[in-house]
Order: sequence, then structure tokens, then C-alpha cells
Amino acid sequence: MCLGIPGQIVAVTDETRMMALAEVSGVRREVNVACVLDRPIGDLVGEWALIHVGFAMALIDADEAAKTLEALRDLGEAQEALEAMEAGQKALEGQS
Amino acid sequence: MCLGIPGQIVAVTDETRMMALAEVSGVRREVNVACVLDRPIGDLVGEWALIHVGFAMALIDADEAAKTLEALRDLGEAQEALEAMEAGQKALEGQS
Amino acid sequence: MTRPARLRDTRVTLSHGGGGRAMRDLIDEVFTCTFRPDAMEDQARLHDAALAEPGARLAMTTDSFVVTPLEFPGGDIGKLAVCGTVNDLAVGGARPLWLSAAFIIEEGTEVALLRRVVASMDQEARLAGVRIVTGDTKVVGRGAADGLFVTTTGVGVIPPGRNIGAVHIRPGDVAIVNGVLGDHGATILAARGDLALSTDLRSDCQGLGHLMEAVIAAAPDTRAARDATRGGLASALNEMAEAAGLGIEIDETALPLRTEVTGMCEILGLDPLYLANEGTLVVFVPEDQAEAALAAMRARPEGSGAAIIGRALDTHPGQVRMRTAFGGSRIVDMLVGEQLPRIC
Amino acid sequence: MTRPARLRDTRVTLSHGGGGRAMRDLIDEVFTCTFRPDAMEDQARLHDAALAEPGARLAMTTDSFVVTPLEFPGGDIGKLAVCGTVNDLAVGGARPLWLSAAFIIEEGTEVALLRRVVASMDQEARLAGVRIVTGDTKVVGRGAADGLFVTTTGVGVIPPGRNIGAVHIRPGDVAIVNGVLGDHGATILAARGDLALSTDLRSDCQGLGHLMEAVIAAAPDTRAARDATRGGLASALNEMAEAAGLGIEIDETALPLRTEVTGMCEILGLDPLYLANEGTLVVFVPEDQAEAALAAMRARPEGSGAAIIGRALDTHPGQVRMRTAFGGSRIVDMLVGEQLPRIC
Amino acid sequence: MKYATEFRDPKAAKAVLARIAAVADEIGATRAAPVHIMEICGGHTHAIFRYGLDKLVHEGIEFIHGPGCPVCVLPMARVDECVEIAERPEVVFTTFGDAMRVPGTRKSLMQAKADGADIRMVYSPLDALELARRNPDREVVFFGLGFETTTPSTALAIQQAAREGLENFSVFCNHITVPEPIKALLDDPHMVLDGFIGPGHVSMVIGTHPYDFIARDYAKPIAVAGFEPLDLLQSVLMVLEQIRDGRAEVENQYARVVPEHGNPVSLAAMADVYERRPSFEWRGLGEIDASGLRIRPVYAAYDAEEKFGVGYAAGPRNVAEPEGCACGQVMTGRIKPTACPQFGRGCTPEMPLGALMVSSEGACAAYWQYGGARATEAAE
Amino acid sequence: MKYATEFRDPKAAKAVLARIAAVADEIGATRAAPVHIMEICGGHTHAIFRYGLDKLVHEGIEFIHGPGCPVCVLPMARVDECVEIAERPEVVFTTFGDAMRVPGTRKSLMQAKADGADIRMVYSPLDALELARRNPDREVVFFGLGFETTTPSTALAIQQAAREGLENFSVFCNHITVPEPIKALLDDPHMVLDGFIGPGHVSMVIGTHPYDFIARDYAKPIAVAGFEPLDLLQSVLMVLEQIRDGRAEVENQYARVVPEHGNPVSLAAMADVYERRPSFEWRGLGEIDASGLRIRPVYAAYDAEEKFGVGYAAGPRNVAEPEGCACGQVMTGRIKPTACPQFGRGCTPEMPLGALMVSSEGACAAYWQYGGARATEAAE
Ligand code: SF4
Ligand code: SF4
Ligand SMILES: [Mg+2]
Ligand SMILES: [Mg+2]
Ligand SMILES: [Mg+2]
Ligand SMILES: [Mg+2]
Ligand SMILES: [Mg+2]
Ligand SMILES: [Mg+2]
Ligand SMILES: [Mg+2]
Ligand SMILES: [Mg+2]
Ligand SMILES: [Mg+2]
Ligand SMILES: [Mg+2]
Repeated sequence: MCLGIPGQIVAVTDETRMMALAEVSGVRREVNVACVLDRPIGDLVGEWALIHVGFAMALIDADEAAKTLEALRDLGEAQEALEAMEAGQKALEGQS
Repeated sequence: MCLGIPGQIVAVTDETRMMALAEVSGVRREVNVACVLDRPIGDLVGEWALIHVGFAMALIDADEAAKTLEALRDLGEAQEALEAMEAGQKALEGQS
Repeated sequence: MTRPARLRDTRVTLSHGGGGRAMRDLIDEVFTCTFRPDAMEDQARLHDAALAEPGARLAMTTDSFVVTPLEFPGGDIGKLAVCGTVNDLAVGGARPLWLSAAFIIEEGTEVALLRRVVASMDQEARLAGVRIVTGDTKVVGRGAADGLFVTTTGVGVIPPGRNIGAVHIRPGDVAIVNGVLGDHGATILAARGDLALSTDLRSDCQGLGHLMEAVIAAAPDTRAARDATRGGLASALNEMAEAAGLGIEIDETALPLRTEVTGMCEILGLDPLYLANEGTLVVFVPEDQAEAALAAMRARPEGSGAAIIGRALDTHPGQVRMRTAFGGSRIVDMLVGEQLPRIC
Repeated sequence: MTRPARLRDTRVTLSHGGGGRAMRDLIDEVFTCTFRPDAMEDQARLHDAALAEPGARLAMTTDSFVVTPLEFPGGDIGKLAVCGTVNDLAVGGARPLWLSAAFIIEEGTEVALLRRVVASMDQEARLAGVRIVTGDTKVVGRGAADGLFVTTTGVGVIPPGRNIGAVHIRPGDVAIVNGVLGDHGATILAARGDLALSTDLRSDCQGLGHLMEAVIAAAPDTRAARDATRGGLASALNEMAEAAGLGIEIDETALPLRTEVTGMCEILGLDPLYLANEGTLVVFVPEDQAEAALAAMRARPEGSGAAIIGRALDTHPGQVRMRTAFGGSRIVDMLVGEQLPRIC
Repeated sequence: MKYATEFRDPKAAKAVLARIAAVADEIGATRAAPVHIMEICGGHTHAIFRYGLDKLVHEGIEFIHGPGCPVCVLPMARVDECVEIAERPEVVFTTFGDAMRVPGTRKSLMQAKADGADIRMVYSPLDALELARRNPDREVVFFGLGFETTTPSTALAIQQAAREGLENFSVFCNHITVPEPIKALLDDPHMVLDGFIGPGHVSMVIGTHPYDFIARDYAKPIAVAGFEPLDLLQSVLMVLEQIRDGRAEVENQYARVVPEHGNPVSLAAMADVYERRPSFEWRGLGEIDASGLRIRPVYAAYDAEEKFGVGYAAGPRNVAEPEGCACGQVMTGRIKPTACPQFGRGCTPEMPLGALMVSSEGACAAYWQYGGARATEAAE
Repeated sequence: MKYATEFRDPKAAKAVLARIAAVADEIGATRAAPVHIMEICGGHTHAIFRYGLDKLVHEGIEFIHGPGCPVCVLPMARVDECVEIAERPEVVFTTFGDAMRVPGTRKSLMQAKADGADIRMVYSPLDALELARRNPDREVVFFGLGFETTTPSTALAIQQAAREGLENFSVFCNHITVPEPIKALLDDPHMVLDGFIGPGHVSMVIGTHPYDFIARDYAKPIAVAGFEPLDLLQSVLMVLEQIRDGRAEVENQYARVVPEHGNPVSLAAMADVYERRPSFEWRGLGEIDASGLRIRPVYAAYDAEEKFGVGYAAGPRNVAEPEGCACGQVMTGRIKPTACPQFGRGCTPEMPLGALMVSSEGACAAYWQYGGARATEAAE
């Protein structure tokens, strides 16, 4: 459940009500940033957040994202190596 | 001003609120009869009234209506007699 | 189409307008199952030999229907939508062939009402000898339309050599109407209920295609005809006088009027000449063909109340005058807006 | 028409619908002064030699337009009403000739808005090479319509020997779209304002008549075409698969999509395959004519974003499947109702 | 239609017309030196044109159209107030159709409705009352408009609302009375009036005695008349015969409907609900003492002036009449509509400057609609 | 789209799928004896079908669709209450689009809207708040629906309304929590579950610790997952590897969004506004202790249950589920949608019997829309 979309905070629109403009692929909407207000609101600009029902619910951790992608990439390389190995083995065994 | 139309009271619809059904040439509408309530409301049925903005404002006096028509008719007859006289006179005078 | 019914809603929802399966079900089970168009494409493909005849012309006309209430004594919006467009073709001398029908439906409208309207369109189309060949449905939110609007467009063929139009009227031509005036307008006024008037009136709503053909057969030099819808006979005559550049004179005592219509006009201060009709036309024919045209009308049920009501004159061009029952004469102008019930 | 302007109201009142002079003034000074129909009769009388050609057929289609808001980035209801009906003619292989236009106007609508809508209809009609030959206006009370509804009906001619329709699709035929998907639907969603989304999107609203002629010239055996309006590409393809009795397979990676449209779909949980288009068609051509058709499309501005997106198959008849970008496959069914923005 | 058709008989008319011509000749009335008879009531004006009586009567008789159209005599400021009340979001403004097209400074009620105000036409104040019952969350205001004929119905509606304790019904009272402006006209040294046709439906309520001053103080004949063409013609004859005989009396042509002393129930209801305003402004006639009615304080809960703080009592409101219009002069019978420089030019029914052009009883509307003007222009 | 497109890369998927297949083979999973992995969240179910993951993964892996669709688990009685509130004339009922088509006993909200109720779809509770500000004369009710992901937004909206003193805004609170039904499923002796995919967006709010009991008390592996296809596949792999290694841990695949301890602001807002109900009824699962939230008395002014006297607290409401439907069993993963006797017969998206057929996250809807059912039937 709970459709959530990464969006970038591009401007502060109402400091008192903790509202900012988020952009998802060129589509902009005002969102509430209360849940991610771990710093002065202006410093959120440029950050990526997970947007749900008009609220920025979490900031997206770029390092963690990179780590996850890294792990996937490693998996891919391991797999390629494995396949190359298997291919080599098969070739050795004479199976075309 | 003050468009008023003769209509016949054909039924009582609400004694408390003094409402009755009036009919004008087959068109019926509920009207207030407070202004013509000089008798038990049921006895109004069959009477002709002058209807204005949804109220029966006056009962129509059949005798007076007849008298007015009578006067008009007399006028007509007098006029015919006069014209006949004039015609006779003209004929006498040789004017075709 | 023998598959089991899928449309089980009793009222139309926005889902039925979304372009998906619910819409298809509504269209299949209310509209196309009755109108039975030839193909599933969103356009009708048509052929009629009469159109290919040298000198034949195609006639095209359209009207949106927005009546309140949707059903009323003597008809409903569907019957109106077919008759109105058939009549606009017929009064121009065209033989009606095909109709399109577009429906704008307010969310919450009863499916059963739609079915009745569609059935009544189908019946009128059959009577008129036209086919409803293509259509469209849109659903709008509650409060974004008043129940149902229907727009019909008609295509017909004008046979070679037939030229019917107000510009052809000549001085001395006789004006004939096919029946009593104002029934539709008075019926709708009463049916709306907000004036709390009740009557036994019924709308005159009817197709006039066959009547027009009968008139033209009897009076081959029929000049012009018009159906006296919105704005009533007065507006139709004014438009014709203007287009012809002639005067028109009508005779108050010759106008066919129903007692109840007169009564309603007296109560509300209205003039029956401006009340709408939906099955009443006025036709101009040469004087020497007037009796034939009148007899042809009277021979048909749509024309049983036909009457000669006046004639065209070369005086007061562009104006309509009426000899009053009282012996006077007055201009019968076009209305400005709509007639409003009045008390003074 | 050099007489001084009589229409001085800035907003439409009920008087403008009453069938009287106020209505005439509105019609004269807003509608007929722009569309310039031939005559004052309430029907157009038309002739076109192409219709008389042996084997030629007449095509007829109608649509009501009910868009909110009436004006939006990239178009307005008038442009939609002309393009939509021209396109329904064109995708069936007909050359559009004539349109009728019926207007249902809510009391209080700005006259200036009507003028803009009419001007935009006139411009689109010129671009498409069609004439608006007859029309109608109705005025309904406040709250009885949502500003303005326009119903257009189009008549065109299908040249002899031209047979375009979903039943002609054969297995192996290639599906081509002329450009990006969903721009209109996404633009309207944003323009309504109630979701508080803002974008730089514009509706794709455009006439496709010339494009269709170019495709047919380049690919003489063009099988079928459909404009992917309400219900989007998914609905158009499903209808075609059903009518053809064939399966259709499309490739997700081949679908032309604008970033903002994808973004809006992600935010609202919508699928761009179901978003409405108003200037996007899908055409099926034989495989050996696909490149020619594609090139012909790309040579025109309406087709500059054209792409081959899939093909017809003799497997899974009546179904549309999509190879996903991820390597899977899924059915692309028709929607039930409309797509609703969702949060889960 | 009983009591109507009989009074439209063309044969009888011929006789009356002949008698009128005879008497007119007797007293030497000519086109150049006509007898000036004012039909006070706009309904009579309407009937004169509808039946073409002006062209049927002897050319020595000239009808002067009086101020008896309640819509026409209302200053623009009153229309502006209607619009202001109607534009309040909580208000359902109800009115007779007659008032819909009357121009205000900014707009007419018809235009205000198009702009979004909730304005509904009703046939009766009872219908407004019913709307109030059915919409307890809305404020239903009824535009009380008209002379003594209409005034009792509004009074009875207010009494009924009070009986039911309806809290969301009020009347914007602009009722006016007939005798006072007549007196004002008779006091104007520029007016030439030889006799009057009295408004029969007003007398149905107030009787004939309120006109005694016309005969007694100003020595002018008057016949209280019905609204059918024969009623009107007979009244003209009555006035002419009085002139011929040197009499000045209040005669009652419309005895089938008009009782000498009026209708007691109506009079009682009016006395209960209304009191006279010290003065009231009339278009073209200015302020006239005691010519308007307002709702008594005891019924203040039903008084829209009190409820919304607008209206005549709220203070003077200087609204200039449109430039170049001659409404006031036409209203008071000083000039014919065709003599107004705006008639058919700046002022047409499509785009009126004055109420006279759009009220069904307005003289300008009658001239326009029935061709009083254009008939003269056209070659016959 | 940053943070989305990268996680949809088909090439990377190939590798993960190969690893999954390898591990599945290692642990001996086959079509006949598959590993049962429950994706708790309906969003995951949706993604599985949208990307065709069920057909891409090794045949020894069977996805069991969990109860994580907030619309699907709502008993019909709750929908009926929505309709009742929405049908009050003063109410503007606002809801996410998701709830519009869910069948109630009499009607869905979509049908109630067609019947005249003022029902509006909103994207955010903030939009409902704005409607309340703009329509001070109407009662704006927001249908608070969803798991812990959505709950904070409603809480923040209520706090904002309280700050502004808005008197015409209230929430019909039907928020529910994820851990309790999972525990109920695990306690069911008939369920065979080998591991879980945890709902990433719920954990974004509550963190990962609330799932500790799954590993600790039931010895089942769980990976909290994101919603892109690579996220899901990686999570499946994590679960398989735990099974292979004999581990039972709570792993966090979605660390870019999910903090171990959740979001403190959200948790504080929830604690401030809501308290747990003693128990709450779930479709197919019956009453589950402490699984639902209600608004605290201090915010009673914003509680639609209090304002209108309806809802769960108002007492039991016995609404029978439609005859022959297997919603409960499908909801809890006991059977596949195609095994429901009504699937595609009495129950279609056009005329649904259960919410599962119309919610975008419902398993029946997914099977229908993406051909889970019909794809199997059709010859390939
Ligand atoms: S023509 Fe117009 S401006 Fe002139 S008096 Fe009549 S209403 Fe007034
Ligand atoms: S098919 Fe319908 S009845 Fe059966 S489980 Fe799914 S939603 Fe319930
Ligand atoms: Mg027409
Ligand atoms: Mg017509
Ligand atoms: Mg269509
Ligand atoms: Mg409605
Ligand atoms: Mg009139
Ligand atoms: Mg079409
Ligand atoms: Mg179309
Ligand atoms: Mg028309
Ligand atoms: Mg509107
Ligand atoms: Mg989807």
C-alpha cells in the first residue's frame, strides 16, 4: 500500500505552515515538510524526499541508495563471472 | 397594471390556510381566498373570482356584468337604429 | 448480442463516462442495442442513391435539446430530439435520411430513464423513416448538467429541382399552419411545476416529414416552410418576412388556439404567438395552390387542425402584422428575450 | 453585416436563449459572423462532387465535448470539438467536408469566452479544410450546465475503394502511433487545479486529417486507425483487437512518453496507457509498408514523434499484451471506469 | 372565457366607437385640438396597443399614458438595492417576472442572475413563502412591488409567515399607491388633462372613493374601468359624455368587480401590515408625500430593509438617470415615447435605458412592440 | 526519475533473478513444493503484477498476497458508514480515489455521489483542510484510511486544524496498523509461510523494529522492501538466503528511505492524536486486538465518529459479506483469487462483490487487470 514517490524539494512556499514545493519529473506540487524538518527549512531545498499524500515523509539517503545499487551491481558482476565460468566449463566439457 | 383574470372556484384544497382551486379555461391553480371569504369556504365553489398573483381578490358580480353588457347592447341597438335612420335619410336625399 | 447483461447500475455514475468497459456496457446495453448501427467504428458509413442523383443536394442541420422536465405530457427529450431535427430537414424540403445522436448525461441519471428516452427516439425515427446511425455519450458530474441533454444532427437529401426557402416567397402567397399553436410551450410551463399550474395539455411534439412531402405533392410550388419552435409562430414569421424582404399579415381570428393555452396565457400575461411548438409548421404556398395544400394537410393526422392564417404582402417589408379580432392592427414583432410570466 | 453591434451584454443571460432578437444578436455577432454559413435557413444545403462518385460513401460521426476547464494549455473546447470530429472522420479513411456545431451555454458564461472558442473553432476548421455549415445555440440556467458544451457532427466522404477499419487488420500488421501519449489527459488533470499540481504540459489537441491522408498515400494498404481519446491508447487497442478478432502486442520501451506525463502518473498512481489524447492516433499497416508510413508521419509536424509500438498477432485474440521494459509481459485490459487518482 | 370574451366583441365595439365619435364631434374634438384622456394604469396602456384602440377611436381623442406601471416608476436606486440583496450568498431573491429586465446602475436582475445570484421568478408571494418553507437554511426575500392591487397579497403572505413563525422569509417592500401621484400630476401647471380612465383592479381593493378628489377638487371626469377592450371604450365614452355634459364625477364602469368601498379583508390586511412612508421617490415625479408603504415595526422580522439594512429608509441614494433619457417625461405623459431622443437608438428592448422599454406595461415597450412608432413610419 | 529508474534496470534484474534461481535450487524449492513468501503490502502485489515478477522468478517461489491493502481489509460496515456520513446534506465527504468504488451494502461512494451526495476525491488530507477553510458553512469530513504510512498525514492535518481553530473539519478515522494482523496470520495453524517481504513505506514511519517479533518469536525471515522491481527481487533474494542459511532476521533492503527507528516527527504526531482501539474488525480476519486507531478525546472536535455518532465505536454492526465470496480467504493469502467461485462470474470490476476486485492494490483486481488469471487460460 502507500504509493510513495521520490521528489526533489525545489522551493519553500510557506515557512509557518511548513510547506515547500516538490518536483517529480517536472510536475510540481506543494507538500508539507514537517516530518523531514531536521534542519532550517531553507536547507531542504535540493534534497530528495519520499512524497506520500502531499507530505514529504522521509529524506532519501543518497549513500544508502548508492550502496543498494552497488550491491545489485556486484550481484550482476558475480553473475556474469559465474556465467562466464559456467560457459568456460561447458566449453571445456565440449557442450557447445 | 395588475393583471387580473376571471377564474372559477372549483374546489376547496385547504380550509385552514384558506386555499381553493381556481380554474381559468381548463388551467387550474391553487389560490388564496381570504379576501372573498364572506361565507363558509365551501360555498365559494362555483363562484367566479378575479384572480391576481395567486389570490382571489374579488368575487365577480354576475348581475353587474350583465348590466354592463346590457348597456353595451343598448348602445349597439341605438347605433343600429341611428345608422338605419341615417341610411334612410341618405336614401331619401338620393345619395346611394 | 446475447451475452448476459453487464450493466447492473440503476443510475449512471462517472465510471460510465470514463472511456472504459463500463462506458461500453452502457452504450451496448442502452444505446446500440436499440439503434443497431451497422459497425463498431466511431463513424457511420452510408450510401443512398438519391444523393448521387445529378442536382441533388445534401441537407444538414443540428439542434441541442435541453428541455426540463425530461419527460412531459406528449413526449420526452428523445422524441423532441428526433422530431426537431427531422422537422428542420423537412421544412427545407429535404427528405431526412440519417441522424446522429449525442448524449450528455448527468451523473445520477436513472438508467431506466435513458432506456425510455432511447426507446422513444427509436420509435420516432421509425415513424419518420430515418436511421440513427452514429452517436456519442458523455457523463458529467452531478450539477454539471441538468439530467440529460441530447444533440441530434440530421442529414437528408433535397431532390433535384426542389427549392424551398423564405427567399422564394412572393406577395400574395398564403400562409398555412398545420394545427393549434403553443401546446408545447404551455405544456412545459405547466410541467415544470414552479408556477403550480395544472392542465390537461400535451406537447404537440411530432415529426413533420411526411406532412411536408404531402404538402409539396399537393402544392408543387410550395415556397417556404418553417417549424415554429423556440420563439413561436411570431419568430418564425418574422424570420421569414426578413429573409423574403416582404411583409406578412396574419388574422387573429384565424389562428388555431386551444382554450387551455389561451387560459394559461391570460393567467401569466403571455402571448401564444411566442409560445414554443414542436410539431407545428407554417408553410407559404401560391394562392392558387393554397386549398390543395390545406386539404393535403388536413388529410393527415399531423395536419388535421390546419388553417390558413395569413399572407405575404409587398407592403411593410420585413414586418409581421396582425389584424386583431377586435378590428385593429398591430405589429407582431420578434421577442427580445424569452417571455417571462408577469403580473402587470 | 455592417450594422452596429447590438450584443452589448458581457455575459450570456437566459434572454439569449429565448428564440427572440437577443438570441439572433448573439448568433449573428458571435457565431455566424465567424462561421459565415451560406444561408439563413436552419439547414445547410451542400454539394460536393466527391460524394457523387460511384462507390464513394458518406461518413458521419458525432461527439459532445464537455471538458473542464474550457480553456487549457494547448487548446480550448472549441479546438477540441473541431479536431475530435475531424479525427473521427479521418481515422475511418474519410475526407472531412462539413461540420455542424451545437452549443449549450450556461447562463453567465462570458461572451468574450464564446468569441475565443468560436475563433479557435474557425481556425482549426480552416487548418483541417472543413467548413462549419450549420449550428445551434441553447442557453440553460445557472448550474444546469458546466459553462459550455459543444457538440460537433462531421460529414465526410470515403473515396471509392478505400476500406479502413479494424476488421481489416491481419496478423503481423504493425502498430504505429504519431507521437507521445497522455499529454491531453495529464494537462487537463493539472489544469483542473483540484490536485494542486503544476506542469508545463500542453494538450496534444490537433487535427489528424492531413496526417491520415499522408499515411494512406505512403501505405496504400493501411488497415485501420483510431484516435486514442477517452480511455487512452489501451482502450483504442482493446477495441481494435476485439473488432479484428486478433491479439495485439505492444512494447513498453517503444512507447513515446513525456517525462512530465510519467511523473504525474507516478504521483497519482495512474497508467499513461489510459490517459486521454486528443491528437494521437494508432494506425495498423502491413509490415512491408510500416517504414513508409512511419516516414510519412515523421515528415509532418503532427507525426514528428511517431513510433512503431507493436503488432497484431493471431494468438490471444481480443487481448492486448505488453512486453514490459523489465522483460515481463502483462495484459493491458480496458479500464472499467475512469482512472482515479490513488494513494495506495 | 367567461367575463372576458363577451367584452371583446367587435360588433359591440363598432357601436361604442360610433358613439364615441359622435360625442367627440359634438364637443369639437379634433386631431389638432384633441381631448386628452389619461389612462392611469399601465395595464390599460398595454390593452390599448394590443387591441389597436388608439387607432380605432376618433382622431380627436388622445390617450395620455399615465404613471401606473409599478416597475417603470421605480428609481434605478431601488433596482440596485434589489441586486445588492440578491447578490448576498444566503439569499434566494424572488420576484415577479416583470422586474427581471429592468435596468439598474450596474445590472438588471436578469444579469445578476447570470452573474450567479440566486434569483427566481414566482407567480405569487405564496410561492416565495413555499420556497422559504422548503429551504430553511436560505433567506428567501420577496420583492414586494406594485400598487394597491398587489399590496394585499404581500400583506397576507407576511401575516401567514408570522402565523407559521417562518424566520427565513422577508419582503423588500416597494409598494406604492395610486392617488398621490395623480394629485401631483394635477398640480403640475404644464399638464393638460381633460379626464381619466381609472385603474379598475386598484379600485377592486380600495373602491372608488379615493378618486373623489379628482372630480371634487380638480373638476375632472374619471371612469374606473375594466381591462377588456369594450370596458376601455365604454369608459372613454363615459368620460366624453361627462365632458359634453359639463359633469365631473367618479363613474364605475367596472361594477362587476369594483365595489364602491373596496375589499374589506384586503384593506384590513394592508392596515395591519403597512404604514405610509413620509414620502417616496418616483422616477420622473420626484419625491411624493405619503405615496409609499413600509412594513410596520411589529412585522420588522419580515422586513428586508431591516434585515439587510438597505432600501429607502437607509438614506438617500443619488443615482443619476441615464443620460439623454426622457423616462420621467414619458412616464408622466408629458411626451410620447417616440419623442424621447433615445427611443430606438440608445434604448431598445435588447439594451434598455429605462424600465419603460422593458416592462410589459411600459409605454415605450408598447410603442416598440406593437408598432405604435414604426407603424407610423411605415408606408400604409 | 531519480531513485526510481535505476531500480528498474532489466539487466540488473537478470542477475538477481539468476541468483534467486540458484538459491531456490539450492534449497530445493520446486513448483510442487514451493517456498511461500508473503508480500504483506498491496503495493508490492501491484508491482509484482505490473512488472510480471511472478512469471520471471524461479518457479519454486510462490508469492502469497497479504492483507496490506487498507481498502480491501475494511469490512462493508465501514463503507456503509462512509456513505451514511456522506449522505448528510451538510457534509462534504472527502476521500482518496482508492475508496470510491469499494462496494458497501447499499452502494459504493461512487454510487452515493451519483445519487447526490457531495463526495470529492482529494490527493491529500491537506486538500480536505483547504476545502474546509473555503467552505465555512459546510462540514468537511475526511475519510482517514490507511496503515502507518498514511496515518501521520491525517494526524498532522488534525493538528493543523486545531491550530487554526477550524470547526468544520473532521476525520472519519479508520486507520489500522500492520504488525497485529501479521501476528494473527502467524498464529493461524493453517497458514504456511516461509518468509515475508515487509512494507517499506510503513517502515519509513515506524522503522524496522516492530517486525522483530516475526524473526524472534516465529523464526521467519523478513526483508523490508522498496517498491521498484529490483527492490522486490533483491528482497526475495534476501529472504531466500536467510532460509538457505537458517537465519531469521529483519533485514532492511530499503535503507535509502527506511531508518531503523522510523520517523520521529510522524511517530510523535501519531502518539499525540491517536490512541489504540481495544480491537478492530478486519475483513476475513475478524476482530484483531489493538489493530486500529482512534482519535484521542482531546481532539474529539475533529473526530467524525463523535460528531456524527457513527463508526466503529458506535457499536457492533452485523453486515453479512456477499454470498459465495471468498474475500477473507483471498485477503489472508489462503487461496488465490482465481479460486474464488465468484471471480469473473458474480464478481468483476464492473460489478464487484468485494473491495479486492476494485482496489488498485487488491489481489483480485491485479489478477484481473494484469491477466494473472486469464494469461494462464490463454494459449501461449
Ligand atoms: S425610450 Fe428608453 S430612455 Fe427613452 S423614455 Fe423610453 S425607456 Fe426611457
Ligand atoms: S473475486 Fe470478488 S468475491 Fe471473490 S475474493 Fe475477489 S473480491 Fe471477493
Ligand atoms: Mg437546426
Ligand atoms: Mg430546430
Ligand atoms: Mg464519441
Ligand atoms: Mg441537476
Ligand atoms: Mg405581450
Ligand atoms: Mg464520434
Ligand atoms: Mg471521438
Ligand atoms: Mg436550432
Ligand atoms: Mg457551473
Ligand atoms: Mg494501474
